[in-house]
Amino acid sequence: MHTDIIQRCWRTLLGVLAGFLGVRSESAREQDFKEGRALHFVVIGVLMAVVFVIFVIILVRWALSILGA
Amino acid sequence: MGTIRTIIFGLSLALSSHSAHAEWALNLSPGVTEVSRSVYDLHMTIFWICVAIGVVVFGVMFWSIFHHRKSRGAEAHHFHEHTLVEVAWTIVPLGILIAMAVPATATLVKMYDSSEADLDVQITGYQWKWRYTYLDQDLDFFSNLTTPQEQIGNQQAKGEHYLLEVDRHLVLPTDTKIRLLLTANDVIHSWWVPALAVKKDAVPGFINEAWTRIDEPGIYRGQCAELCGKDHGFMPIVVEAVPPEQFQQWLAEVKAEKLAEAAAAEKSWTLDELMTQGEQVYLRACAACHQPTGTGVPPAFPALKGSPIALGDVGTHIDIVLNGRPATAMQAFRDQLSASELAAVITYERNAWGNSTGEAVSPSQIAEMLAGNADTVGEGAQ
Amino acid sequence: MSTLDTAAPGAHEEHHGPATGIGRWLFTTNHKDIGTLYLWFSLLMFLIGGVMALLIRSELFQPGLQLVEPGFFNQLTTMHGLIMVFGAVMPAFVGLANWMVPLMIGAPDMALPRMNNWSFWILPFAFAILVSTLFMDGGAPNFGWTFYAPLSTTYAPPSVTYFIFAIHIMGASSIMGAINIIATILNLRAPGMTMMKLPLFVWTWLITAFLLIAVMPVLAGVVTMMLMDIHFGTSFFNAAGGGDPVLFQHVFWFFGHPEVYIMILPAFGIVSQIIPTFSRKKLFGYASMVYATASIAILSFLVWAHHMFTVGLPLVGELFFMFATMLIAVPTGVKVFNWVATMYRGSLTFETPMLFAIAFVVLFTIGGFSGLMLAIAPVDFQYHDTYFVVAHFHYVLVPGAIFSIMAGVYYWLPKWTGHALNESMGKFHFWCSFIGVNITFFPMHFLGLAGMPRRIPDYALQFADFNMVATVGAFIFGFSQLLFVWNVIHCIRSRETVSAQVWEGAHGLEWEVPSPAPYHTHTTPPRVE
Amino acid sequence: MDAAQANRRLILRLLMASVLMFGFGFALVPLYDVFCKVTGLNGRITATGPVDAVAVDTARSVKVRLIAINNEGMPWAFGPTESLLRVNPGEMKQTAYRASNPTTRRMVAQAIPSVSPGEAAQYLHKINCFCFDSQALEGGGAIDMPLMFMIDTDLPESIHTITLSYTLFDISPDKTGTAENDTQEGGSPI
Repeated sequence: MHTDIIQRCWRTLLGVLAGFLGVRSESAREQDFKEGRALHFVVIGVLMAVVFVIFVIILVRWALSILGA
Repeated sequence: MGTIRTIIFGLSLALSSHSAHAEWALNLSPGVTEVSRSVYDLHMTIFWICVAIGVVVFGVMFWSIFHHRKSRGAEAHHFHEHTLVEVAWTIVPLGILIAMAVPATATLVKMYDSSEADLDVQITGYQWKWRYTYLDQDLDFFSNLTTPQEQIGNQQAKGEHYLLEVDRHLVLPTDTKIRLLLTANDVIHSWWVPALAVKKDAVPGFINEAWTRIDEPGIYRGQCAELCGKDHGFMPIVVEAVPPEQFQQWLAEVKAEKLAEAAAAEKSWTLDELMTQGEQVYLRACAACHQPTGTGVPPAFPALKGSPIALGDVGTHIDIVLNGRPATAMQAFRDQLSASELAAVITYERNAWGNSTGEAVSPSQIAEMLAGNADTVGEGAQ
Repeated sequence: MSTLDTAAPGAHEEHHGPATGIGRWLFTTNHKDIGTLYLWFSLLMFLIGGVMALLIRSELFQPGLQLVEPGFFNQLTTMHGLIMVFGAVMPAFVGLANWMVPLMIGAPDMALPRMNNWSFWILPFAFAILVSTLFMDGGAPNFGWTFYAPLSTTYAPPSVTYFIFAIHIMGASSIMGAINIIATILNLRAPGMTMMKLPLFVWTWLITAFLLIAVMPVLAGVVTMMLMDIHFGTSFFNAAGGGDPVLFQHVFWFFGHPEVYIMILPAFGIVSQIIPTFSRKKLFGYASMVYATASIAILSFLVWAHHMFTVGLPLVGELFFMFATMLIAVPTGVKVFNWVATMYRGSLTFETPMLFAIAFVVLFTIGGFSGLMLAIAPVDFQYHDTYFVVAHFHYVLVPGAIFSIMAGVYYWLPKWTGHALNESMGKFHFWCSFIGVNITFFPMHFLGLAGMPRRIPDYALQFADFNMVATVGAFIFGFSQLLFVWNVIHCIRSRETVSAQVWEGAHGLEWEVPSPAPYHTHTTPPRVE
Repeated sequence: MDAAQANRRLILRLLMASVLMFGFGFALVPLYDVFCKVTGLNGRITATGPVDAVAVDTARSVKVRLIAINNEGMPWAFGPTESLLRVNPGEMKQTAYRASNPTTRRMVAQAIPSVSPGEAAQYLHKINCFCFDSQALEGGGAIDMPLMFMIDTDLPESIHTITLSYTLFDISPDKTGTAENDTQEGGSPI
């Protein structure tokens, strides 16, 4: 049960990341739609957007530290 | 606005004048500062990257259009996904963009360099002119468009620097780090000189800064880049870069001129002299709103011709010109014009277009009012 | 519209055909009628906005002031922008959705037919108010379609209040339309029409509708703040009272950037319907397209300040928005590869809709390239608020959004009317538009790079040549749209009938109902395998 | 009917979402303020009021440039008594702006401060500032307005010059609120 939830989250997460990249195979999509739930995708999508923001902020800090500004 | 005849006249004038200056300029100019050159290089790099991607993508596309057309007997091949290819064509542009981001970040950091500057100039945007204040130099002036209304209205051939010419240039020394402090008096403006690669918004109530270090002497022209109302297109910027010694010389000259101007206010002027100068000042400072004929554009810009203010109490008239009228487009001109210019233009308004009060306002009268009101404060006394 | 009046006989006797007379259009709850109304309305607005564009271009034909005063010029640019964005492009997409979404998913009608009627019929009022400001004392809004404070608050003409109400009504209309589309797609799909089988047009519209619900209220909020600043003495954007004019730009672009996607995602959908049809091949990477579109919708909320690089953001802010913008450009750009791969090794024919779709791909990509250039913050300092930006967004919106709408109309018109297109006239219209659009907007890149700011009624002499070229192009493009009107009317009145499938390569539920599509379709839900 | 109920529920949710987003539009205002506080985005000084004395960093001196701007329609003469200061971080510095009202009517003004570069804003503590309150002046009157500030010793090394500007706005009660109408009615002859 527990591992099942983790696995499902993981799959959703992969789906969202694939979306951010813009590539998803038909078979993977079929599985997403069969097993995943829209709400999970939206929630994880928004979370990943927050992660994206944090990632870009870290990127900016890193770039600035390298350029010494 | 005009009759067909003026249009035709304008067209023929414009045609003849513009063909002489035809330029067909295609690209950014590399400019005259280190920053502007790196901006130009970035621009060209990203441009060629786009061209390369375009050639590949459109190449494949047109190849398909040519070879895979039904009329050539092409049969559709049924494939509709290929994860590897898709991942490849996502990762490659991503890599290109990251490669692009590196020099872009470096240039941006350079633009935001905050080391000490040798000269601070405050730039204030007004509807529709710029004001330049050389901080620490006791020097402060407005820079107005000088292109005559007749050229804009197509009654006259257009000059070489049509719409890009002003009465007072922003004179700056070369090889000197100059900090530009930008703000605005009314709405948002944006100060842009392409050759310096400086574009920064001037926001009312807020201060922004940019900097430049000009390598080559010359005259560089720019324009306001943020819609700021009716005459947004008519508030150009002219920067004149001169070697540092010449800059010092210029500063001395301007200061001497200022003294001479103060002396001029002392001398007594005849009505004719005032009218002649008044007309020039009026066309430069007032005609954009109140119109050369004094008829204005009601309701926003009332007529001066026959107006009770221009024909009534002279004190009220002077007060309005000096201090503006709150909450209207009428600005305070006390800082924008000298005492003699103010006297001349008020005299002109009271005696032109059939307004015939016969009254002359003397420069010394104005100078007294300016001094009397402002003596408690040494603005820019530093 | 006479041919649309005749419902197909047979099939569904329990339903009435359309009512007659004007009442049919005023009180209709039929998705096809409402779709038609939206489309005609949008065409009308397109022509009005186009006339304004031609007036603007005429003034810019030569240096000097010829036709209009600078103040009126600003009113023209403002109204042109507002009318094209809110009056032409958005209603056209809603009209296409009204017509096609129920047909594509096997629904008998929209989920909320009466609300559908309201959401259309409040639009003409909104635009009547907006256009009437041109005749008001002080003139129409003159602060650009982005209406930056304080030019649009403290310094605005009195008509700004009417402008605000017009925006409120348009917003309400869009939100109602979006709710309707979402409800239809989620609740009214035919049995077997799973989310996985939705045509891409339906998918992109679903995502667009969510974007509309997310950002139109923000736009309503920002104009409400303006209203309060102007009339109730608050200081949201007034520096004197502790407000901040730059805050306006942040809130506006928080709406404005997703709005850009609202205007382009349905276009992606239309093109993704058309290209496979005329390539006789399924869309390449359908799954990727759906995922990328959905993630773009979320990420589009994170890049708004790339419209404001020169406003004085701190270095960290500039870098953040530059990096974020460049990163999300990738999933958008990759769509172009998908369309090209769809065409690759297909069996291509080039009917009018396909021509428009191909032109969309090419010219939208050019718009994408200039967009990429604009994303590089240090270079944007040179591009910002110049004609380069004008060229960029017109490439995205005219041969982008507008071409996709025309492609869609040509593609589905035979289905709507039951009559064949006049192909040669269609192609003639295409070539005139294609050439016109490029002559108009391509030189604007050069103008911007050479230093011409946008929104100016008169310019320095070195800009004269390309402005003249652009004006000539604008007239070619403008007048060739009369061909479009002629083609549409001709198709409605033509006698040449078409089959249900219309196009050889067309697949989907909409091509299984007869042509013309009967007044009521899918009353018994079709079964989808 | 099931379908109708599902519809109603969905519509209610979507409507709620749009109402929430309308609220969010307004919530952006305080959010923006928080954001500015953190990043110094708009050069607003947020650190005000008394501060604890700290060791003065005499090894470093920062240029402080003082600027005065009159917003449109503000006829007062307004300027700093000293336009350029050298300040050691940690040092309490007192200076003043002068204003005089050249008109014949009583006017009320509000000064709005701004700092550039924006990153410096969070390191500038204002202990006392005339901009905290509005300033009233009778016609012909003049006033010296004090300003007391301290620069944080944590100011990043890269910042050498801080520009502090004050924009003076006319908020006299007889003009606020009617401003817009006046412009447009233009019944005035000038």
